Amino acid sequence: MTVALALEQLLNGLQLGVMLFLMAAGLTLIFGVMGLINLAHGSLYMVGAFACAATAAWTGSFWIGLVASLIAAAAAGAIVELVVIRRLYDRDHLDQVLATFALILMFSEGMRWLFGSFPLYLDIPPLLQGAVPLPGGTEYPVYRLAIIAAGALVAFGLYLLISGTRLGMRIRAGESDREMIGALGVDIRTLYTVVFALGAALAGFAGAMVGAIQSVQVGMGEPVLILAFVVIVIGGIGSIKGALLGALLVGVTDTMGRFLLPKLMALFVPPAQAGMIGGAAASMLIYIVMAVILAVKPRGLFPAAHA
Amino acid sequence: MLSRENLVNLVLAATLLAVPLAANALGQPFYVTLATRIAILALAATGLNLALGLGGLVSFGHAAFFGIGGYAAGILATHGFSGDPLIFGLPGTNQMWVIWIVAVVVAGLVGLAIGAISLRTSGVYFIMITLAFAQMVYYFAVSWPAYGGEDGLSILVRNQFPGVMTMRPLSFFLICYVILLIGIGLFALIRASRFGSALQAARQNEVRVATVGIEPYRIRLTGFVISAMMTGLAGALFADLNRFVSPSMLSWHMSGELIVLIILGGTGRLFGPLAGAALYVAFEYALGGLTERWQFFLGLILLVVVLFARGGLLGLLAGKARHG
Amino acid sequence: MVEPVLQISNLVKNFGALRATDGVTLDLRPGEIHALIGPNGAGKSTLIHQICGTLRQDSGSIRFAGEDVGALSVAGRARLGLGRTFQVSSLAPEFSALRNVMLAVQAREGSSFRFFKPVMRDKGLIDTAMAMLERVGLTARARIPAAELSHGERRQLEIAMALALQSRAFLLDEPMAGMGPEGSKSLTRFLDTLRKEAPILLVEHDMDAVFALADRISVLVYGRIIATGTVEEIRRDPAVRTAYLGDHA
Amino acid sequence: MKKMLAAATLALSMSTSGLAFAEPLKIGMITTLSGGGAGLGIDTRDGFMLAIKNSGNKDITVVTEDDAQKPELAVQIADKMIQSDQVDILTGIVWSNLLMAVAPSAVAQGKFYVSTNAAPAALAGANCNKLYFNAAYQNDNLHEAMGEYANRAYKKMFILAPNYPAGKDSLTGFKRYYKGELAAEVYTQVGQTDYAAEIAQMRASGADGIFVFLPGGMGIAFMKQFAQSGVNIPVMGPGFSFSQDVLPAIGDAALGAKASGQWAPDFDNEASKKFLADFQKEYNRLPSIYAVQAYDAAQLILSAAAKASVKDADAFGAELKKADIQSPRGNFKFNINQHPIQDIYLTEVIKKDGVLTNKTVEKIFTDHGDAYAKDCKI
Repeated sequence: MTVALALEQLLNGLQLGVMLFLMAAGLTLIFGVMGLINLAHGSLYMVGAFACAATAAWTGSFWIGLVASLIAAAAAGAIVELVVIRRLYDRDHLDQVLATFALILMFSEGMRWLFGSFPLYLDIPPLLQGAVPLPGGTEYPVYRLAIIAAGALVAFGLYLLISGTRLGMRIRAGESDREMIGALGVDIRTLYTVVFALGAALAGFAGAMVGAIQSVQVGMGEPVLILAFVVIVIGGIGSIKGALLGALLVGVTDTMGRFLLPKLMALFVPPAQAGMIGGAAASMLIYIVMAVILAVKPRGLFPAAHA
Repeated sequence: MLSRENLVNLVLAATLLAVPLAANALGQPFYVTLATRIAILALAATGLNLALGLGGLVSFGHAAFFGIGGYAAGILATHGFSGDPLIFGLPGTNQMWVIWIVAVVVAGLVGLAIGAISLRTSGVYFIMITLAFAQMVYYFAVSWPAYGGEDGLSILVRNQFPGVMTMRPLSFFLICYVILLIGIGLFALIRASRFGSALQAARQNEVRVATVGIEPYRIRLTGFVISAMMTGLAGALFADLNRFVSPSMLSWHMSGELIVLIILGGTGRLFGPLAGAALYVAFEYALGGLTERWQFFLGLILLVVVLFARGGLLGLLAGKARHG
Repeated sequence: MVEPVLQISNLVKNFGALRATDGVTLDLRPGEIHALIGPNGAGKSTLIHQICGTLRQDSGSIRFAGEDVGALSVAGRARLGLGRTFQVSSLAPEFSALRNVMLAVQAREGSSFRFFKPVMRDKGLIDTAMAMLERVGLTARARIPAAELSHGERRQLEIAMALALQSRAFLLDEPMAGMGPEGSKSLTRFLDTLRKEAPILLVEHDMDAVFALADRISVLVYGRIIATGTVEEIRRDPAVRTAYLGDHA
Repeated sequence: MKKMLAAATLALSMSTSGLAFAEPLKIGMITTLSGGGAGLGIDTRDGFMLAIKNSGNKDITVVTEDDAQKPELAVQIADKMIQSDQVDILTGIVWSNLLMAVAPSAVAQGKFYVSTNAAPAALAGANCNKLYFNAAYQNDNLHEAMGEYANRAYKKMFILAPNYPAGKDSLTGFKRYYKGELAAEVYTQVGQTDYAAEIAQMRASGADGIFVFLPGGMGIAFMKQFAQSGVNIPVMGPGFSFSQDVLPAIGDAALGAKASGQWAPDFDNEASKKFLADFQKEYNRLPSIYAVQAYDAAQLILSAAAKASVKDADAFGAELKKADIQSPRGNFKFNINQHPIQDIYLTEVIKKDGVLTNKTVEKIFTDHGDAYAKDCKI
């Protein structure tokens, strides 16, 4: 194993982490402000990817598609919030789980209704095609670097939004005391819709970005959703900082596990078996990490004040 | 004088028995199979209802126990068929009652391990950590080659029960039906017992329970383990019904479905899981025959139930739940 | 001298930079009512949490019934005989008053791991619980869910539960709060009889009740006990007057 | 001359299957029509129904239901079709794990199962059954072909598949024929969507060729990511990695990829041309390999039903086994384990009239069976 390979894998872990952060940030924001557990977040990711792919196919521009993904996901989020989600705030988590589980079924089948059963085509924009050299002599895809950059920008933007704007102030107020912001004279219903749409837009953005290097298909949001939940639970539900660190931890652990565990196994058993056992262990690794963290810190690494 | 809820319960139990008997007499064995499926899912959900309905423990990982029960049946039957020893030179078996004991014990042990860690957390964390444990078991089953991995494990001949022709749909249904009734009876007993009181009180007010000197953790862990055992038993029956077990029994969709059954029927209600399972299987069957888009309409129906029919089917038929 | 039932020594609890409990030493002797008073934010709740076990102290010790209970859980302390009521009453809301008390009775009997005998057919359990309800005057309301009881009735129910535990000490957190003048008076009379059962650590804002009941009073201000003594001693204590009673007088 | 003869026999076979059957025939099709894998199921159904429609036969009913890619649901539907709809033949399942849930118990109940795709090793060897036919291939075949092809051109291969039975069968099949050096043998998670870690290993491995078996969305994700990685090692895989259902979604990243297949749209035989034209006319898209397999499955059933009653299992099975059809694949007959013996070709992804499709390059195997048939005692 060379240093260059290790560096490349670290970047891969970082990129996966950044992508997970985009998902997890929305989830944790929605939980932090509204106390809502939203299983349908992965569906909004899917909406973003489909909107981007369809628009890009129609206009020929990935960038217009990217904008469309933000708009479509935010709109879908706002509609879902208005029609369904706002009836769930004062319900227990059980009802929320079930209602958003039902939404997953509807979204998946609905998208197939609209776009057909075959995966859609979405390619990387020309500007971000190809690879650049890395120190150590290997190359790295420009697009993955762009995802890392975009994720870092979003994280920074969220930080500015929450620490420096009126909306951010209301979000913080909502996180610490839900009754209080009502007393502050903030229209809480609008605030909730806006926050939900914001979280949805983040998910849609992630879906569009990732859709360009993955398969844009029905059900694409579910594996990511579960990983995003792992992230926010590790980070501490409701904490954006926790989501960021949790996402990076999960991204790097998962990538490094897939890379190193089979090699580790190969020291003990023949290569073919090492691949299988190592692969099996790698696929369970992040769940093991999560269980260990929660066993030691039952409310995650950065427990939010009220949750 | 029967209360309205007991009357509804009685009608439900009688219908579940009458429909397959009639279907069998009319030469429609498929409806017997469908009823068997309902009975088994109802048993699995009754198990979950112990943790979720009585204890307020929203486990999003009960598919793990369901699948473990299923694999207990599949693995024992495979070894019983091939004659290869299992572990420590122990043979496999095709005797259902042995399989049931193994399924219950293994599911209970895994439940103890998962519960011991998960119950340190609460609320959303509990939901998510149980999900994570189930995913762990799921990925293990998918990638472990010995018992079929993703392809699953076929049980070539349905396992045996002394004095019963288990291959006949009606006979197997009756086995499942009796076990379901025992399961529901056990649920009723536990709910009314001292343990049940403590478990329900821990859901309503954890601090209160601790303040009278009962450790909520131990009560919940015990409840969780019993719940896992019952769901595990249902898993073993499910494997025998399908004569097949695969990781999809362990998937998070399965966990979600078990929760759906409970809410559809009425959370914490004695016959809620049965009502929910009957409704769910009926929807699935009827919609699946009507349209390719059945999952969309299933989602829609679930959503309407959660938003507008709180208390589920039993809430609708028998009114609000009462506690003594 | 008789050994105190509850002995708290040099208890310290910090929240970040804030020292919420600052070297508190306090005891509760057999047969007495010891009142703990102090202005809002003095750290009374934090102290109660540490005595009950919901919070762990940073340093110092808590001995109860002859044992060091500093590391025990809430339930563990309750099993030793620490009976408690809450500032905002804490009950199993869906259960009837009777079943709430029955829960306490079964806990005292140490038998919550019985799975098959229905509690509502357990005559011993019901009779004991009914006796407790009778003592607090709730017999007629036994079958009403706790959530539907009035504020005062919930208070009484909590006391019935503490009684059912056959507590060796009662820790009553503002029992008078929210009670009307009539309710306060009858509760005061009741607590006066309760001291025969076991000593009471009474945290209370209602000074009339405190002065009527307490054998001793401790005053907590900014996490410290600034004075402990009889009613008369406390009334005269200049530090108390400036720090606390001055606000009211 | 030869072509004309083929056309004539085709016409003949069409007309025989157009005749009324001795006995009405009821077929149950269980396939995936919802969720992420629906594309394959839809092609399966459409290919199958095309053959039924072309036959013009009125004595045949096909009931179709969606399994949502869930084994439990597939079992329930199978039970219903057998017990309630009283079908004679089951078909249509795409995935090995669903097939394993349905087929063994269906044949145990005396029903025929004709597989349109899934072909796990477990049903091809000692556990073969005289009521179970596979019209597609045996799972290992296409991988074996790539192993054979890799021998000709490459010395050090990096091979990769998902960590599940079909993935293991795949790499086992590849290694059965590939004699060169292995740079690495990697198993990925089922449903994995990001292959950066694996691509990095490929780059560092010093391999001169890469074989991947990643069906559906996994393959789409891999190919797109691989194209961006700057790694210049030829990629090859079994046909379904670059079949018509996924090619549009992969896009130009697939260009030049080599694959093995028993059929490609450019096959130069009458049956293939007719099939291609009919399919495009009926559904307005290019058929995938799944559609061809299902089309042949339907042809096989029609050919047998024209000569024997399905109620007479021995006779019907014997007719099925004759494989008296004109397959778009060309040569087609059944092995003793009732899996195909057929030619397997090397194909390459090209762009034709702006549409990505597969072009035949060369023949890798002639009359290729499978490694398990010798264990089958029928």
